[in-house]
Amino acid sequence: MEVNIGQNQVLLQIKSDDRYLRLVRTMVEEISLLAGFAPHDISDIVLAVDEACANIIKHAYGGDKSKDIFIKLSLLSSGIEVILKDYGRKVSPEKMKGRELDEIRPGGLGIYFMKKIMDSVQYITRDSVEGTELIMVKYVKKCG
Amino acid sequence: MEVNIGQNQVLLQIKSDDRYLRLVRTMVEEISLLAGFAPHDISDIVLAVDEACANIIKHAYGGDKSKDIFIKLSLLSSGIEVILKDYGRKVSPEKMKGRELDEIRPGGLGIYFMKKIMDSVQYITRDSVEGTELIMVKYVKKCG
Amino acid sequence: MEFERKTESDVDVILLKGDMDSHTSPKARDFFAGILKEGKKKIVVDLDGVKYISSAGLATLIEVFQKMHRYGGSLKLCGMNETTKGIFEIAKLDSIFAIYETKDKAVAAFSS
Amino acid sequence: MEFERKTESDVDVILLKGDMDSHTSPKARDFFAGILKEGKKKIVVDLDGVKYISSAGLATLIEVFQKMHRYGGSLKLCGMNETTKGIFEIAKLDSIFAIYETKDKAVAAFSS
Ligand SMILES: Nc1ncnc2c1ncn2[C@@H]1O[C@H](COP(=O)(O)OP(=O)(O)O)[C@@H](O)[C@H]1O
Ligand SMILES: Nc1ncnc2c1ncn2[C@@H]1O[C@H](COP(=O)(O)OP(=O)(O)O)[C@@H](O)[C@H]1O
Repeated sequence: MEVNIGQNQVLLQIKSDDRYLRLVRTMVEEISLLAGFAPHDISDIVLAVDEACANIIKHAYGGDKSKDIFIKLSLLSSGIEVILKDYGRKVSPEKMKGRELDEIRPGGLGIYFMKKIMDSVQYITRDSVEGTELIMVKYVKKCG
Repeated sequence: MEVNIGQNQVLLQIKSDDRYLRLVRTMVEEISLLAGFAPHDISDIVLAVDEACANIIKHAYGGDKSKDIFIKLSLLSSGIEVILKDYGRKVSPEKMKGRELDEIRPGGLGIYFMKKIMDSVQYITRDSVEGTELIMVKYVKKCG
Repeated sequence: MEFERKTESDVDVILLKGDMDSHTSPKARDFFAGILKEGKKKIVVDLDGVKYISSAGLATLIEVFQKMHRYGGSLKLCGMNETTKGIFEIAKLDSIFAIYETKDKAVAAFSS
Repeated sequence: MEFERKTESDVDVILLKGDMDSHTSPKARDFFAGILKEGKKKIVVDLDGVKYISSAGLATLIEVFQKMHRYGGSLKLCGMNETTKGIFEIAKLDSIFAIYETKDKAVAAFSS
Protein backbone atom coordinates (compact mmCIF):
# COMPACT_ATOMS: atom_id res chain seq x y z
CA MET A 1 0.00 0.00 0.00
CA GLU A 2 1.40 3.42 -0.86
CA VAL A 3 2.34 5.65 2.05
CA ASN A 4 1.07 8.89 0.59
CA ILE A 5 -2.20 10.11 1.95
CA GLY A 6 -4.23 13.12 0.95
CA GLN A 7 -5.45 15.99 3.10
CA ASN A 8 -8.76 14.22 3.69
CA GLN A 9 -7.36 10.81 4.41
CA VAL A 10 -6.12 8.85 7.37
CA LEU A 11 -4.35 5.53 7.20
CA LEU A 12 -4.37 2.88 9.89
CA GLN A 13 -2.20 -0.21 9.82
CA ILE A 14 -3.03 -3.07 12.16
CA LYS A 15 -2.24 -6.73 12.50
CA SER A 16 -4.93 -9.26 11.61
CA ASP A 17 -5.89 -9.66 15.25
CA ASP A 18 -9.54 -9.40 16.34
CA ARG A 19 -8.54 -7.47 19.42
CA TYR A 20 -7.89 -4.42 17.23
CA LEU A 21 -11.44 -4.37 15.85
CA ARG A 22 -12.66 -2.04 18.58
CA LEU A 23 -9.94 0.40 17.63
CA VAL A 24 -10.99 0.20 13.99
CA ARG A 25 -14.59 0.84 14.97
CA THR A 26 -13.83 3.95 17.02
CA MET A 27 -11.70 5.25 14.18
CA VAL A 28 -14.46 4.74 11.63
CA GLU A 29 -16.89 6.39 14.03
CA GLU A 30 -14.71 9.50 14.35
CA ILE A 31 -14.18 9.86 10.61
CA SER A 32 -17.89 9.33 9.92
CA LEU A 33 -18.62 12.09 12.41
CA LEU A 34 -16.21 14.40 10.55
CA ALA A 35 -17.95 13.41 7.31
CA GLY A 36 -21.23 14.67 8.75
CA PHE A 37 -23.20 11.42 8.95
CA ALA A 38 -26.19 11.07 11.27
CA PRO A 39 -25.78 8.82 14.35
CA HIS A 40 -27.85 6.05 12.78
CA ASP A 41 -25.68 6.01 9.66
CA ILE A 42 -22.51 6.12 11.74
CA SER A 43 -23.35 2.91 13.59
CA ASP A 44 -24.17 1.28 10.25
CA ILE A 45 -20.86 2.30 8.67
CA VAL A 46 -19.00 1.09 11.76
CA LEU A 47 -20.75 -2.27 11.39
CA ALA A 48 -19.88 -2.56 7.69
CA VAL A 49 -16.18 -1.89 8.25
CA ASP A 50 -16.05 -4.16 11.30
CA GLU A 51 -17.55 -7.01 9.24
CA ALA A 52 -15.09 -6.39 6.41
CA CYS A 53 -12.11 -6.51 8.78
CA ALA A 54 -13.40 -9.56 10.59
CA ASN A 55 -13.76 -11.30 7.20
CA ILE A 56 -10.19 -10.47 6.24
CA ILE A 57 -8.91 -11.93 9.52
CA LYS A 58 -11.08 -15.03 9.27
CA HIS A 59 -11.15 -15.77 5.55
CA ALA A 60 -8.27 -13.99 3.80
CA TYR A 61 -5.77 -14.76 6.58
CA GLY A 62 -7.46 -17.89 7.96
CA GLY A 63 -7.16 -16.65 11.53
CA ASP A 64 -3.42 -15.91 11.38
CA LYS A 65 -3.05 -12.91 13.68
CA SER A 66 0.34 -11.80 12.39
CA LYS A 67 -0.61 -10.41 8.99
CA ASP A 68 -1.12 -6.81 7.90
CA ILE A 69 -4.34 -4.93 7.28
CA PHE A 70 -4.29 -1.39 5.92
CA ILE A 71 -7.36 0.75 6.41
CA LYS A 72 -7.55 3.99 4.52
CA LEU A 73 -10.43 6.30 5.30
CA SER A 74 -11.19 9.24 3.03
CA LEU A 75 -13.53 12.11 3.68
CA LEU A 76 -15.32 12.74 0.39
CA SER A 77 -17.06 16.00 -0.40
CA SER A 78 -20.24 14.36 0.85
CA GLY A 79 -19.50 10.95 2.23
CA ILE A 80 -16.83 8.50 3.14
CA GLU A 81 -14.66 6.01 1.28
CA VAL A 82 -13.09 3.05 3.07
CA ILE A 83 -10.32 1.04 1.46
CA LEU A 84 -9.20 -2.19 3.11
CA LYS A 85 -6.09 -3.87 1.80
CA ASP A 86 -4.93 -7.34 2.75
CA TYR A 87 -2.18 -9.66 1.49
CA GLY A 88 -4.01 -12.89 2.10
CA ARG A 89 -5.85 -15.56 0.15
CA LYS A 90 -7.57 -14.20 -2.93
CA VAL A 91 -11.10 -15.14 -3.84
CA SER A 92 -12.61 -14.09 -7.12
CA PRO A 93 -14.69 -10.96 -6.44
CA GLU A 94 -17.83 -12.56 -7.95
CA LYS A 95 -17.83 -15.07 -5.12
CA MET A 96 -18.04 -12.34 -2.53
CA LYS A 97 -21.75 -12.03 -2.26
CA GLY A 98 -24.07 -12.12 0.68
CA ARG A 99 -26.67 -14.81 1.11
CA GLU A 100 -30.43 -14.35 1.27
CA LEU A 101 -31.92 -13.91 4.73
CA ASP A 102 -34.81 -16.38 4.34
CA GLU A 103 -32.83 -19.09 6.07
CA ILE A 104 -32.13 -18.44 9.74
CA ARG A 105 -28.67 -19.69 10.59
CA PRO A 106 -25.64 -18.47 12.48
CA GLY A 107 -23.14 -16.84 10.11
CA GLY A 108 -23.15 -15.50 6.61
CA LEU A 109 -24.36 -12.01 7.46
CA GLY A 110 -21.15 -10.02 6.97
CA ILE A 111 -21.23 -9.31 3.25
CA TYR A 112 -25.01 -8.88 3.41
CA PHE A 113 -24.51 -6.08 5.98
CA MET A 114 -21.78 -4.43 3.95
CA LYS A 115 -23.88 -4.36 0.76
CA LYS A 116 -27.04 -3.32 2.57
CA ILE A 117 -25.32 -0.42 4.36
CA MET A 118 -22.81 0.99 1.90
CA ASP A 119 -23.70 2.61 -1.43
CA SER A 120 -20.90 0.72 -3.14
CA VAL A 121 -18.90 -2.39 -2.20
CA GLN A 122 -16.17 -3.47 -4.56
CA TYR A 123 -13.63 -6.27 -4.20
CA ILE A 124 -10.58 -5.91 -6.40
CA THR A 125 -7.95 -8.57 -7.06
CA ARG A 126 -5.23 -8.41 -9.68
CA ASP A 127 -3.08 -11.25 -10.97
CA SER A 128 0.08 -9.23 -10.50
CA VAL A 129 -0.80 -7.94 -7.05
CA GLU A 130 -0.86 -9.81 -3.75
CA GLY A 131 -4.09 -9.92 -1.77
CA THR A 132 -7.35 -8.09 -2.11
CA GLU A 133 -8.50 -4.51 -2.02
CA LEU A 134 -11.99 -3.76 -0.81
CA ILE A 135 -13.42 -0.35 -1.60
CA MET A 136 -16.61 0.78 0.10
CA VAL A 137 -18.33 4.12 -0.32
CA LYS A 138 -21.27 5.70 1.44
CA TYR A 139 -22.76 9.11 0.76
CA VAL A 140 -24.42 11.45 3.21
CA LYS A 141 -28.11 11.53 2.32
CA LYS A 142 -29.56 14.99 2.44
CA CYS A 143 -32.95 13.90 3.73
CA GLY A 144 -34.39 10.74 5.25
CA MET B 1 8.90 5.88 8.86
CA GLU B 2 9.22 2.16 8.19
CA VAL B 3 6.05 0.31 7.26
CA ASN B 4 6.70 -2.82 9.27
CA ILE B 5 4.78 -3.12 12.48
CA GLY B 6 4.97 -5.79 15.13
CA GLN B 7 2.20 -7.92 16.53
CA ASN B 8 1.63 -5.47 19.37
CA GLN B 9 1.74 -2.33 17.30
CA VAL B 10 -0.64 -0.17 15.35
CA LEU B 11 0.37 2.65 13.06
CA LEU B 12 -1.74 5.68 12.27
CA GLN B 13 -0.86 8.22 9.63
CA ILE B 14 -2.65 11.57 9.62
CA LYS B 15 -2.17 15.00 8.15
CA SER B 16 -1.05 17.81 10.44
CA ASP B 17 -4.61 19.03 10.83
CA ASP B 18 -6.08 19.71 14.29
CA ARG B 19 -9.39 18.19 13.25
CA TYR B 20 -7.80 14.74 13.44
CA LEU B 21 -6.80 15.15 17.10
CA ARG B 22 -10.04 13.64 18.35
CA LEU B 23 -9.34 10.57 16.24
CA VAL B 24 -5.86 10.33 17.72
CA ARG B 25 -7.29 10.60 21.22
CA THR B 26 -9.85 7.83 20.76
CA MET B 27 -7.16 5.64 19.28
CA VAL B 28 -4.79 6.22 22.20
CA GLU B 29 -7.70 5.52 24.55
CA GLU B 30 -8.41 2.16 22.92
CA ILE B 31 -4.79 1.03 22.97
CA SER B 32 -4.36 2.16 26.57
CA LEU B 33 -7.41 0.09 27.45
CA LEU B 34 -5.83 -2.94 25.76
CA ALA B 35 -2.63 -2.23 27.71
CA GLY B 36 -4.60 -2.54 30.94
CA PHE B 37 -4.34 1.02 32.26
CA ALA B 38 -6.82 2.35 34.82
CA PRO B 39 -9.33 4.98 33.61
CA HIS B 40 -7.44 7.78 35.35
CA ASP B 41 -4.18 6.85 33.62
CA ILE B 42 -5.94 6.48 30.30
CA SER B 43 -7.17 10.07 30.30
CA ASP B 44 -3.67 11.21 31.26
CA ILE B 45 -2.02 9.29 28.40
CA VAL B 46 -4.62 10.64 25.98
CA LEU B 47 -3.75 14.16 27.14
CA ALA B 48 0.00 13.62 26.73
CA VAL B 49 -0.33 12.34 23.16
CA ASP B 50 -2.83 15.06 22.24
CA GLU B 51 -0.40 17.71 23.46
CA ALA B 52 2.46 16.12 21.55
CA CYS B 53 0.46 16.07 18.30
CA ALA B 54 -0.80 19.61 18.79
CA ASN B 55 2.81 20.74 19.27
CA ILE B 56 3.91 19.06 16.06
CA ILE B 57 1.14 20.79 14.14
CA LYS B 58 1.77 24.18 15.74
CA HIS B 59 5.56 24.23 16.16
CA ALA B 60 7.18 21.63 13.90
CA TYR B 61 4.86 22.38 10.96
CA GLY B 62 4.00 25.98 11.84
CA GLY B 63 0.28 25.38 11.32
CA ASP B 64 0.65 23.89 7.83
CA LYS B 65 -2.15 21.32 7.70
CA SER B 66 -0.79 19.36 4.74
CA LYS B 67 2.14 17.59 6.37
CA ASP B 68 2.43 14.03 7.64
CA ILE B 69 2.36 12.76 11.20
CA PHE B 70 2.98 9.08 11.96
CA ILE B 71 1.79 7.72 15.26
CA LYS B 72 2.98 4.30 16.26
CA LEU B 73 1.47 2.78 19.38
CA SER B 74 3.03 -0.30 20.94
CA LEU B 75 1.60 -2.49 23.64
CA LEU B 76 4.51 -3.32 25.94
CA SER B 77 4.46 -6.27 28.31
CA SER B 78 3.28 -3.85 30.95
CA GLY B 79 2.66 -0.45 29.45
CA ILE B 80 2.53 1.55 26.29
CA GLU B 81 5.03 3.19 23.97
CA VAL B 82 4.02 6.04 21.70
CA ILE B 83 6.27 7.14 18.85
CA LEU B 84 5.42 10.33 16.98
CA LYS B 85 7.33 11.10 13.81
CA ASP B 86 7.20 14.38 11.94
CA TYR B 87 9.17 15.84 9.02
CA GLY B 88 9.04 19.45 10.16
CA ARG B 89 11.30 22.02 11.73
CA LYS B 90 13.86 20.50 14.06
CA VAL B 91 14.60 21.94 17.47
CA SER B 92 17.44 20.66 19.56
CA PRO B 93 15.97 18.18 22.05
CA GLU B 94 17.45 20.06 25.02
CA LYS B 95 15.20 22.99 24.20
CA MET B 96 12.10 20.85 24.55
CA LYS B 97 11.44 21.35 28.20
CA GLY B 98 8.37 22.42 30.05
CA ARG B 99 8.22 25.58 32.08
CA GLU B 100 7.62 25.90 35.81
CA LEU B 101 4.02 26.39 36.89
CA ASP B 102 4.63 29.26 39.34
CA GLU B 103 3.67 31.79 36.70
CA ILE B 104 0.03 31.69 35.65
CA ARG B 105 -0.22 32.37 31.95
CA PRO B 106 -2.02 30.95 28.95
CA GLY B 107 0.19 28.46 27.10
CA GLY B 108 3.35 26.56 27.81
CA LEU B 109 1.71 23.57 29.47
CA GLY B 110 2.10 20.95 26.75
CA ILE B 111 5.56 19.60 27.44
CA TYR B 112 4.95 19.95 31.19
CA PHE B 113 1.94 17.62 30.85
CA MET B 114 3.84 15.12 28.74
CA LYS B 115 6.73 14.90 31.22
CA LYS B 116 4.46 14.83 34.25
CA ILE B 117 2.31 12.03 32.85
CA MET B 118 4.67 9.74 30.97
CA ASP B 119 7.50 7.76 32.55
CA SER B 120 9.80 8.72 29.72
CA VAL B 121 9.72 11.49 27.10
CA GLN B 122 12.49 11.57 24.56
CA TYR B 123 12.93 13.84 21.53
CA ILE B 124 15.30 12.49 18.91
CA THR B 125 16.73 14.41 15.96
CA ARG B 126 19.50 13.24 13.68
CA ASP B 127 21.53 15.34 11.25
CA SER B 128 20.99 12.84 8.47
CA VAL B 129 17.27 12.40 9.09
CA GLU B 130 14.44 14.79 8.40
CA GLY B 131 12.23 15.91 11.27
CA THR B 132 11.87 14.73 14.82
CA GLU B 133 10.96 11.52 16.56
CA LEU B 134 9.28 11.70 19.93
CA ILE B 135 9.23 8.56 22.03
CA MET B 136 7.05 8.40 25.12
CA VAL B 137 6.62 5.44 27.44
CA LYS B 138 4.31 4.81 30.35
CA TYR B 139 4.15 1.70 32.49
CA VAL B 140 1.14 0.21 34.20
CA LYS B 141 1.64 0.69 37.93
CA LYS B 142 0.72 -2.35 39.93
CA CYS B 143 -0.68 -0.42 42.88
CA GLY B 144 -1.78 3.16 43.48
CA MET C 1 -17.12 -9.37 27.65
CA GLU C 2 -18.55 -9.91 31.07
CA PHE C 3 -21.45 -12.13 32.03
CA GLU C 4 -23.74 -11.92 35.02
CA ARG C 5 -26.25 -14.60 35.76
CA LYS C 6 -29.15 -14.56 38.14
CA THR C 7 -32.43 -16.39 38.60
CA GLU C 8 -35.82 -14.67 38.80
CA SER C 9 -38.44 -17.23 39.86
CA ASP C 10 -37.85 -20.00 37.25
CA VAL C 11 -36.21 -17.76 34.64
CA ASP C 12 -32.47 -17.52 34.07
CA VAL C 13 -31.49 -13.91 33.41
CA ILE C 14 -28.14 -13.38 31.70
CA LEU C 15 -26.76 -9.86 31.68
CA LEU C 16 -24.12 -9.30 28.99
CA LYS C 17 -21.61 -6.47 29.20
CA GLY C 18 -19.28 -5.30 26.44
CA ASP C 19 -19.17 -5.26 22.67
CA MET C 20 -20.22 -8.53 20.99
CA ASP C 21 -17.85 -8.67 18.04
CA SER C 22 -15.76 -11.41 16.48
CA HIS C 23 -13.16 -10.91 19.20
CA THR C 24 -15.47 -11.37 22.17
CA SER C 25 -18.12 -13.71 20.72
CA PRO C 26 -16.10 -16.92 21.21
CA LYS C 27 -16.14 -16.18 24.95
CA ALA C 28 -19.88 -15.60 24.84
CA ARG C 29 -20.32 -18.85 22.95
CA ASP C 30 -18.40 -20.78 25.61
CA PHE C 31 -20.40 -19.12 28.34
CA PHE C 32 -23.72 -20.04 26.74
CA ALA C 33 -22.54 -23.57 26.00
CA GLY C 34 -22.18 -24.07 29.76
CA ILE C 35 -25.69 -22.83 30.43
CA LEU C 36 -27.33 -24.79 27.62
CA LYS C 37 -25.74 -27.99 28.97
CA GLU C 38 -27.94 -27.55 32.02
CA GLY C 39 -30.93 -27.73 29.68
CA LYS C 40 -32.37 -24.42 30.88
CA LYS C 41 -35.80 -23.83 29.35
CA LYS C 42 -36.45 -20.18 30.14
CA ILE C 43 -33.66 -17.74 29.40
CA VAL C 44 -33.69 -13.96 29.19
CA VAL C 45 -30.60 -12.34 27.68
CA ASP C 46 -30.35 -8.73 28.78
CA LEU C 47 -28.32 -6.71 26.25
CA ASP C 48 -28.42 -3.54 28.33
CA GLY C 49 -24.62 -3.58 28.71
CA VAL C 50 -23.98 -4.32 25.03
CA LYS C 51 -23.24 -1.15 23.05
CA TYR C 52 -22.40 -2.96 19.82
CA ILE C 53 -23.10 -6.28 18.17
CA SER C 54 -21.67 -7.61 14.90
CA SER C 55 -22.66 -10.63 12.83
CA ALA C 56 -20.44 -12.72 15.10
CA GLY C 57 -22.52 -11.69 18.12
CA LEU C 58 -25.74 -12.31 16.22
CA ALA C 59 -24.48 -15.77 15.22
CA THR C 60 -23.90 -16.57 18.89
CA LEU C 61 -27.44 -15.58 19.82
CA ILE C 62 -28.96 -17.41 16.83
CA GLU C 63 -27.11 -20.54 17.91
CA VAL C 64 -28.46 -20.27 21.44
CA PHE C 65 -31.93 -19.64 20.06
CA GLN C 66 -31.82 -22.68 17.78
CA LYS C 67 -30.29 -25.05 20.33
CA MET C 68 -32.86 -24.09 22.94
CA HIS C 69 -35.63 -24.47 20.40
CA ARG C 70 -34.44 -28.04 19.73
CA TYR C 71 -34.88 -29.09 23.36
CA GLY C 72 -38.10 -27.14 23.81
CA GLY C 73 -36.63 -24.11 25.59
CA SER C 74 -37.33 -20.50 24.85
CA LEU C 75 -35.08 -17.44 24.65
CA LYS C 76 -36.13 -13.84 25.11
CA LEU C 77 -34.03 -10.73 24.54
CA CYS C 78 -34.23 -7.29 26.13
CA GLY C 79 -32.33 -4.10 26.84
CA MET C 80 -31.27 -3.19 23.32
CA ASN C 81 -30.10 0.31 22.52
CA GLU C 82 -30.69 2.19 19.26
CA THR C 83 -27.54 0.75 17.69
CA THR C 84 -28.07 -2.90 18.53
CA LYS C 85 -31.78 -2.65 17.69
CA GLY C 86 -30.82 -1.24 14.29
CA ILE C 87 -28.44 -4.12 13.65
CA PHE C 88 -31.10 -6.72 14.51
CA GLU C 89 -33.41 -4.92 12.11
CA ILE C 90 -30.97 -4.88 9.18
CA ALA C 91 -30.51 -8.62 9.72
CA LYS C 92 -34.31 -9.00 9.86
CA LEU C 93 -33.87 -10.81 13.17
CA ASP C 94 -36.25 -8.50 15.02
CA SER C 95 -39.14 -10.67 13.84
CA ILE C 96 -37.42 -13.95 14.72
CA PHE C 97 -36.36 -13.22 18.29
CA ALA C 98 -38.79 -12.43 21.10
CA ILE C 99 -37.61 -8.92 21.96
CA TYR C 100 -38.77 -6.92 24.98
CA GLU C 101 -37.93 -3.43 26.09
CA THR C 102 -37.02 -4.22 29.65
CA LYS C 103 -35.81 -7.23 31.57
CA ASP C 104 -38.94 -7.18 33.75
CA LYS C 105 -41.22 -7.36 30.72
CA ALA C 106 -39.17 -10.22 29.27
CA VAL C 107 -39.30 -12.19 32.53
CA ALA C 108 -43.02 -11.49 32.95
CA ALA C 109 -43.70 -12.73 29.41
CA PHE C 110 -42.68 -16.22 30.50
CA SER C 111 -45.54 -16.47 32.97
CA SER C 112 -48.31 -14.95 30.84
CA MET D 1 -17.81 23.22 20.24
CA GLU D 2 -21.19 24.63 21.08
CA PHE D 3 -21.96 27.51 23.38
CA GLU D 4 -25.13 28.30 25.27
CA ARG D 5 -25.56 31.50 27.15
CA LYS D 6 -28.16 32.47 29.69
CA THR D 7 -28.55 34.95 32.51
CA GLU D 8 -29.42 33.99 36.08
CA SER D 9 -30.18 37.17 38.05
CA ASP D 10 -27.06 39.24 37.35
CA VAL D 11 -24.78 36.30 36.48
CA ASP D 12 -23.93 35.23 32.93
CA VAL D 13 -23.91 31.46 32.71
CA ILE D 14 -22.03 29.98 29.75
CA LEU D 15 -22.58 26.30 29.00
CA LEU D 16 -19.82 24.77 26.89
CA LYS D 17 -20.35 21.58 24.90
CA GLY D 18 -17.67 19.52 23.19
CA ASP D 19 -13.99 18.77 23.59
CA MET D 20 -11.79 21.82 24.26
CA ASP D 21 -8.66 20.95 22.31
CA SER D 22 -6.40 22.91 19.98
CA HIS D 23 -8.91 22.39 17.17
CA THR D 24 -11.92 23.83 18.98
CA SER D 25 -10.31 26.34 21.33
CA PRO D 26 -9.94 29.14 18.75
CA LYS D 27 -13.75 29.10 18.43
CA ALA D 28 -14.11 29.26 22.20
CA ARG D 29 -11.64 32.15 22.30
CA ASP D 30 -13.67 34.09 19.76
CA PHE D 31 -16.87 33.38 21.64
CA PHE D 32 -15.43 34.63 24.93
CA ALA D 33 -13.88 37.68 23.26
CA GLY D 34 -17.41 38.77 22.33
CA ILE D 35 -18.64 38.38 25.88
CA LEU D 36 -15.68 40.09 27.51
CA LYS D 37 -16.20 43.09 25.23
CA GLU D 38 -19.47 43.67 27.05
CA GLY D 39 -17.45 44.00 30.25
CA LYS D 40 -19.41 41.29 32.06
CA LYS D 41 -18.37 41.13 35.71
CA LYS D 42 -19.94 37.87 36.87
CA ILE D 43 -19.44 34.85 34.68
CA VAL D 44 -19.99 31.17 35.39
CA VAL D 45 -18.55 28.74 32.86
CA ASP D 46 -20.33 25.40 33.08
CA LEU D 47 -18.07 22.60 31.80
CA ASP D 48 -20.76 19.94 32.17
CA GLY D 49 -20.75 19.30 28.41
CA VAL D 50 -16.95 19.22 28.15
CA LYS D 51 -15.57 15.67 28.23
CA TYR D 52 -11.99 16.66 27.51
CA ILE D 53 -9.77 19.72 27.83
CA SER D 54 -6.19 20.12 26.63
CA SER D 55 -3.66 22.87 27.35
CA ALA D 56 -5.24 24.85 24.51
CA GLY D 57 -8.59 24.81 26.33
CA LEU D 58 -6.92 25.69 29.62
CA ALA D 59 -5.12 28.60 27.92
CA THR D 60 -8.49 29.91 26.73
CA LEU D 61 -9.94 29.83 30.23
CA ILE D 62 -6.80 31.35 31.80
CA GLU D 63 -7.05 34.19 29.31
CA VAL D 64 -10.68 34.84 30.21
CA PHE D 65 -9.78 34.66 33.90
CA GLN D 66 -6.95 37.16 33.56
CA LYS D 67 -8.79 39.59 31.31
CA MET D 68 -11.79 39.66 33.66
CA HIS D 69 -9.49 40.11 36.63
CA ARG D 70 -8.00 43.18 34.96
CA TYR D 71 -11.36 44.94 34.72
CA GLY D 72 -12.54 43.79 38.11
CA GLY D 73 -14.71 40.90 36.96
CA SER D 74 -14.79 37.40 38.37
CA LEU D 75 -14.99 33.98 36.72
CA LYS D 76 -16.27 30.79 38.33
CA LEU D 77 -16.15 27.29 36.89
CA CYS D 78 -18.41 24.30 37.49
CA GLY D 79 -19.57 20.97 36.09
CA MET D 80 -16.21 19.26 35.69
CA ASN D 81 -16.03 15.50 35.25
CA GLU D 82 -13.27 13.24 36.57
CA THR D 83 -11.14 13.72 33.46
CA THR D 84 -11.30 17.49 33.24
CA LYS D 85 -10.87 17.83 37.01
CA GLY D 86 -7.75 15.67 36.76
CA ILE D 87 -6.31 17.88 34.02
CA PHE D 88 -6.89 21.06 36.05
CA GLU D 89 -5.12 19.33 38.94
CA ILE D 90 -2.04 18.30 36.94
CA ALA D 91 -1.77 21.92 35.77
CA LYS D 92 -2.20 23.06 39.41
CA LEU D 93 -5.02 25.29 38.23
CA ASP D 94 -7.53 23.87 40.69
CA SER D 95 -6.22 26.30 43.31
CA ILE D 96 -6.26 29.28 40.93
CA PHE D 97 -9.78 29.02 39.57
CA ALA D 98 -12.91 29.23 41.70
CA ILE D 99 -14.35 25.78 41.06
CA TYR D 100 -17.81 24.59 42.13
CA GLU D 101 -19.49 21.27 41.77
CA THR D 102 -22.73 22.50 40.27
CA LYS D 103 -23.88 25.52 38.32
CA ASP D 104 -26.31 26.47 41.08
CA LYS D 105 -23.54 26.54 43.67
CA ALA D 106 -21.35 28.64 41.38
CA VAL D 107 -24.15 31.14 40.72
CA ALA D 108 -25.06 31.28 44.43
CA ALA D 109 -21.42 31.98 45.35
CA PHE D 110 -21.69 35.34 43.59
CA SER D 111 -24.33 36.55 46.01
CA SER D 112 -22.83 35.26 49.24
N1 LIG E 1 -11.88 -11.08 2.89
C1 LIG E 1 -12.26 -12.29 2.40
N2 LIG E 1 -11.35 -13.11 1.82
C2 LIG E 1 -11.72 -14.30 1.34
N3 LIG E 1 -12.98 -14.77 1.39
C3 LIG E 1 -13.94 -14.02 1.95
C4 LIG E 1 -13.63 -12.73 2.49
N4 LIG E 1 -14.76 -12.20 2.96
C5 LIG E 1 -15.73 -13.10 2.74
N5 LIG E 1 -15.26 -14.20 2.14
C6 LIG E 1 -16.06 -15.39 1.72
O1 LIG E 1 -17.44 -15.00 1.61
C7 LIG E 1 -18.26 -15.78 2.49
C8 LIG E 1 -19.41 -14.96 3.06
O2 LIG E 1 -18.94 -13.98 3.98
P1 LIG E 1 -19.90 -13.36 5.08
O3 LIG E 1 -21.17 -12.95 4.40
O4 LIG E 1 -19.17 -12.31 5.80
O5 LIG E 1 -20.27 -14.56 6.04
P2 LIG E 1 -19.34 -15.45 7.00
O6 LIG E 1 -18.04 -14.74 7.16
O7 LIG E 1 -20.12 -15.56 8.26
O8 LIG E 1 -19.19 -16.76 6.28
C9 LIG E 1 -17.31 -16.30 3.54
O9 LIG E 1 -17.78 -17.50 4.13
C10 LIG E 1 -16.02 -16.50 2.74
O10 LIG E 1 -16.03 -17.71 2.06
N1 LIG F 1 7.18 19.40 18.08
C1 LIG F 1 7.85 20.55 18.30
N2 LIG F 1 8.66 21.06 17.36
C2 LIG F 1 9.32 22.21 17.56
N3 LIG F 1 9.26 22.91 18.70
C3 LIG F 1 8.48 22.48 19.69
C4 LIG F 1 7.73 21.28 19.55
N4 LIG F 1 7.06 21.08 20.68
C5 LIG F 1 7.35 22.09 21.49
N5 LIG F 1 8.21 22.95 20.92
C6 LIG F 1 8.76 24.18 21.55
O1 LIG F 1 8.65 24.06 22.97
C7 LIG F 1 7.88 25.14 23.51
C8 LIG F 1 7.06 24.68 24.70
O2 LIG F 1 6.02 23.80 24.29
P1 LIG F 1 4.73 23.60 25.21
O3 LIG F 1 5.17 23.30 26.59
O4 LIG F 1 3.88 22.56 24.57
O5 LIG F 1 3.99 25.00 25.23
P2 LIG F 1 3.32 25.84 24.04
O6 LIG F 1 3.12 24.91 22.88
O7 LIG F 1 2.04 26.32 24.61
O8 LIG F 1 4.30 26.94 23.74
C9 LIG F 1 7.05 25.64 22.35
O9 LIG F 1 6.67 26.97 22.51
C10 LIG F 1 8.00 25.43 21.17
O10 LIG F 1 8.89 26.48 21.06
